[in-house]
Amino acid sequence: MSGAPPFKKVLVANRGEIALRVMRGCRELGIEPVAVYSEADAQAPHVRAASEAHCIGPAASAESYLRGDVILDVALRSGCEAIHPGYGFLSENAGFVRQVVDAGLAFVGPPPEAMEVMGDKVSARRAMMAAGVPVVPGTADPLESDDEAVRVAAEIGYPVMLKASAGGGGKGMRKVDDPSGIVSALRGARSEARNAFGDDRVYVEKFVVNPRHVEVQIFSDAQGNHLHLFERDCSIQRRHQKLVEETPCPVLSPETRAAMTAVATQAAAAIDYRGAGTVEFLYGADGSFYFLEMNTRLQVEHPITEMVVGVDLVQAQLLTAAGLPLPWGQDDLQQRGHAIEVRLCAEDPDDGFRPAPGRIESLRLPTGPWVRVDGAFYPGYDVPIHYDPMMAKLIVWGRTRDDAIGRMRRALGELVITGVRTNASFYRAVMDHPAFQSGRYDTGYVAAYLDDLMADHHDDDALVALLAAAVDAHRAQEERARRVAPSGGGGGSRWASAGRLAQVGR
Amino acid sequence: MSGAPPFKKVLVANRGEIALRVMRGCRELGIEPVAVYSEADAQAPHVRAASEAHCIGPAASAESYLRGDVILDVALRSGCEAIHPGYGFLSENAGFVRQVVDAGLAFVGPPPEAMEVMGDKVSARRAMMAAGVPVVPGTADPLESDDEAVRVAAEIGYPVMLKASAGGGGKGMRKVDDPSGIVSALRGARSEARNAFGDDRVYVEKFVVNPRHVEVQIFSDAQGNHLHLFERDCSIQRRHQKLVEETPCPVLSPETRAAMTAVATQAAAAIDYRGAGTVEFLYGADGSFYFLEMNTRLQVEHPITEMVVGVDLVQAQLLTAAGLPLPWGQDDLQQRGHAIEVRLCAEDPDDGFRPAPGRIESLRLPTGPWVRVDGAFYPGYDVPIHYDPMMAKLIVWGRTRDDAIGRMRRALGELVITGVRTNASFYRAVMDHPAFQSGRYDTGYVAAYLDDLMADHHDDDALVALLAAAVDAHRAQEERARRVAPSGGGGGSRWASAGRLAQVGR
Amino acid sequence: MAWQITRDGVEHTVDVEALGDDRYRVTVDGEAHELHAACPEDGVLSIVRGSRRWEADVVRTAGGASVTVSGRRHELGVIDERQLALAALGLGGAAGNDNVVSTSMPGKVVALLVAEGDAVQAGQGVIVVEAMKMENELKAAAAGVVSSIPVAVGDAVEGGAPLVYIDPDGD
Amino acid sequence: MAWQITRDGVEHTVDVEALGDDRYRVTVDGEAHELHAACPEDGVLSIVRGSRRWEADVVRTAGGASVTVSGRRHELGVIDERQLALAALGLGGAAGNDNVVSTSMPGKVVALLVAEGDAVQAGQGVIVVEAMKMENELKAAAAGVVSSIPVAVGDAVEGGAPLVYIDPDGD
Repeated sequence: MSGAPPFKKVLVANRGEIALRVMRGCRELGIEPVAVYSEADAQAPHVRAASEAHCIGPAASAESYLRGDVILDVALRSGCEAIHPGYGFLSENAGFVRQVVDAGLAFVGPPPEAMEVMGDKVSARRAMMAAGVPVVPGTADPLESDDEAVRVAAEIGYPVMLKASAGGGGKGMRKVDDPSGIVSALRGARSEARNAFGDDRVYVEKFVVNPRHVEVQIFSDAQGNHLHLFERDCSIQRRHQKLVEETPCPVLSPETRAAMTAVATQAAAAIDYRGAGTVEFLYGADGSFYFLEMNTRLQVEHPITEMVVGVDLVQAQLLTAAGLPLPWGQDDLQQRGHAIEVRLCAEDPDDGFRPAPGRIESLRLPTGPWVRVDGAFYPGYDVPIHYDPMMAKLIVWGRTRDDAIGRMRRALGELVITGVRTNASFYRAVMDHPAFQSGRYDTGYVAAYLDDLMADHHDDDALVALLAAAVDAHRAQEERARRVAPSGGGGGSRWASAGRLAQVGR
Repeated sequence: MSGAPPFKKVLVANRGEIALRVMRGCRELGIEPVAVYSEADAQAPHVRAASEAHCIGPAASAESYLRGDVILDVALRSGCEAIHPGYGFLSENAGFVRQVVDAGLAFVGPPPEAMEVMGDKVSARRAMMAAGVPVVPGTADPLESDDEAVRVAAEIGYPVMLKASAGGGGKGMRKVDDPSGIVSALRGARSEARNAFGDDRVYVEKFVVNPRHVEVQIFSDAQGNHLHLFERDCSIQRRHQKLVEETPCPVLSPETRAAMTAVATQAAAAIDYRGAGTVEFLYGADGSFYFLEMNTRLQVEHPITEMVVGVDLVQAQLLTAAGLPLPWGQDDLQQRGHAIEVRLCAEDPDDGFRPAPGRIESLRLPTGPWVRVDGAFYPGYDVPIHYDPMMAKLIVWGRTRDDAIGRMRRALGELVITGVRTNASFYRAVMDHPAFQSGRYDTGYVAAYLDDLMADHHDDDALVALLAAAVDAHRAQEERARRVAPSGGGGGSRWASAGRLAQVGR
Repeated sequence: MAWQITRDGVEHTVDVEALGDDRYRVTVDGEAHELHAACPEDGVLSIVRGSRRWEADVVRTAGGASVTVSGRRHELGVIDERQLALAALGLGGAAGNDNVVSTSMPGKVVALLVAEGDAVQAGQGVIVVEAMKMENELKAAAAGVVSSIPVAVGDAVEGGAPLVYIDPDGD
Repeated sequence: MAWQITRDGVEHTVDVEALGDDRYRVTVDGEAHELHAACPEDGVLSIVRGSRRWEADVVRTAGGASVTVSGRRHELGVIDERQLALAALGLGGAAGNDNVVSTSMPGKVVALLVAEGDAVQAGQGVIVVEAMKMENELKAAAAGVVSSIPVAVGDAVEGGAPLVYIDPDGD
């Protein structure tokens, strides 16, 4: 608005809700967004939201959204000055970044070098240790002997975890609570690892008790400013998939927050970062925290930070990618209130959360105060089988955490999606659940309480559903009778002419 | 959430968007809202949003929404503990408040005494003068002589306005810029007043140059706390109807803001106010401000204050009506960023803004970051002819005023309403207009720039509209041909079975 | 199939040819436009010309269509070949309606300002309709003589209903 | 008109009587419920019983309806009198489908775990369908012998499509 937009035209190399989110940021800055899409996505919401769109290949991501060469070609031909990758797909592909920059375009993200350092677990751990960032204490290298195991475990402090070097899937893993158990646990872990992987090497790492997943949003510009935008708690997970995120973290002390955000900013500075990034930590029940990994891109859950800190992260990405300084300094940023996000997916919580693509019949979204929907769907949309089942994110803000929970309950109560199954009812259960309401939960929450969360007692609603089905069947039959005797003329009932009902030839 | 809700059940004595707004506040606090409706509103959005609803009479407001006796009876029979009046209808009816309180229910609003003082212009002016609140300087009483006129005008300072005591409609009004013109102006005004009203008495008042309408949100509780929540600028008006509101006021200095908010809080304390209220001021180009009136209820434009100050005014109304103290003190309240609201009405800006009721065919609302829709409509809804044409408010927030304008442009770009005409295109023009963008406007803005705002140049879009009409006509004809030859079976196109298209027998 | 489409008072001769797969060639007054038009959602056409996209919301009306593009509504009259041929023979209902005062807004008749047989000037108010607490005076489009008034004060009227018929001068 | 409506595996005999003006008497297993049911919006029924209101979103399915109330979806089987009578004569298609393995999710067949003629146990995985990057193994509901498999690996399948037919034991 004030002054020229940072770019005239930006290609959004993504689909779904994040493509729409980025396009909104573009339009608000006066930038024209250009969409790309696979053949399966010709009528996708992100295409409908664009005034220019280009097909880049067949449904399979490897043949479309991952084709950096085709996307770069579209960007050049359509006169784009920059490419925003969203998250996923090409967003953390350093090779693609180099091609974009070599072609003379701006990449909305960090330099490839920072991406590469953080893209590899070993180099990331090494860089973070060098930068003074706490990592989970342990050896990383295999233990040479029982004596070494006893010595290292004593150094890092019990409980510890023995893990198979060749490992994965829990095989060769042993939790050890005190020195008396370590030798026998080592024997057991080695034997199990040998049987599972043909390799009996094990290493020792600190066991973080009841950990929470707490991450810090950081932001850097080309002028060398490295800021943080406080933390997000993403501990409500199922199979390492985040489901509910909130900020502030309900159990973080001001001191730990200060230490964690300082460390995250340090991490960004150490790798000459630029743009938006997230430093993820494991936060133990004892108040300790350890570096997990850094995501060198916009995060799915970025909206809760936006709501509480009051800044637009996508707009800031676009500005800094154009070489402009960040529009705010660290002192301008404060947390106000509390925000919660839930991820609405086309999946069936009553059937093991299996993906449930299909056609959305009706869609009524919650609106009103402090309810934000970042979504990519519309009535009549066929949620395709080819991509991630997340259709939308529902984000609320409240002055207090209780306010935010009350608002999320209200918003979920207004939401109606029919035609595809969704996990919305699961989130209702979470909001009503005492362990969530108390704020005292950890990454084991969903596994621990799944049965509670799936319980369902709504006798009244079930009767109403039956009555509605009966009345609907009656009305359908009346309508058929009316159609057979075509005396009525133009005055047919709205119900009868309902498109989505007429499609099913009952 | 934390602790019991302030009430179990609250009757919402209103309709339209404000009824939905109040119901959301109720639900978020765990209160069950009860709706009332006229016969014309049986399928109205506020009824659909309630889980309990009662019909209170025929379409005419005087026979339904203004029937305090019937509404109170419904509240008692349905077990409500309080009545929220919204705005308009019974919201400033002191007699109704007394009936509610006498029946043992809580009224969500101020005590009847405060309402009565402010409900009458003369008593309001008197009370405010006594409380030290600046009112427009002048005599109020008729001028006895030319000498008195000269003396009083000199006291209050030029320019002044002479007004007919019996007056109205601009007759007998004369603006006087300096002492040299006052005697002849007085003669002119007296003569005109005599001709128009048979009464030649005139009085003198300060003329406020290029005034803006700036108002202060105040809030009081039963414990005697009187707070303010800063100002709103509502100068974009057409025929005294507010169209666009924003906060902060783009031209208010910090000193004037401090003075104006202090005076507003003083006004509330002087009349032992309770609940939410708004003190309206005329703000002159010279930085002076004068009390206009006080609205003793929730204001249409309250959401922009909510967005910038970060508090829920409806929830606070419910808490204080139950006798609880305000959940925040003055020091907890700060302005952050900028918010703008526009009022979406079923009216046709191309035809003198005439009301345009009718059936909404399609409706696609903007979502995403910092866009709030407080509305009462749905696809298929017949906007009734009986009530106010306002269907919804579109509210945006941005970190800066420019950010908010960019966001409002984006949101208006996403909005689609067909079937009824709306004034949305007028707001697009306002957001694009240099005089609005500069922030330097006054209450004469719409009158001054109406031609600019109505200009329309979209040749490309007009061609696309023609092409779309042609393709649609073609498809309709193909569909008729297919229906005549019923070989296709169940595989009819979605388009063909579209309910709202099938209704029109072309 | 050919159509006559009226936009802003200008008549266009329009021919539509379906090329299959949601592609069309639309010829407007001899100029051909190739485009792709799909229907993602009821009442919406996604129009693609070259690399540009538009969403057009189409609501069919009695005499054509009301099409919303980029937030602006366009009213179009649509008449097909057969209606056109009938109109040429004086059989269709496709003539202009300058001689009818009607309301696009449903409401209630609150005052009649003229009576049958009255001469009226262009721009003269003839009837007042109220809706949403606002009164609206409807005016004669051209001079003439009031030939009939099918409504009375107090009547509720639908949008589009004819209210006053005026026999134009010199016709 | 009478219906047989199945909810959570329980069959109910339901009679619907229209009382006019959107009022209905619905008798479920002999118990009468009077209610008001209007349709404010396509696919929505606003149900009022006494002073309580519900919004029910109804999507018709092949065998009945999927009804969402208060955010919870309820799957109901709906059979009318005639279908019931036909079914009693063995002519209708209203029999159970325990002997068909089908997918409620559209997707792609990525593996067949059984072949025609194989004996299967209840709960045994018989076919794997992939959608949204996730593989789902579908299981036999009851023991029996695979009688036919109308799909092959690589086929795209619709939601509800039959994938494996199993002739139940002892039938």
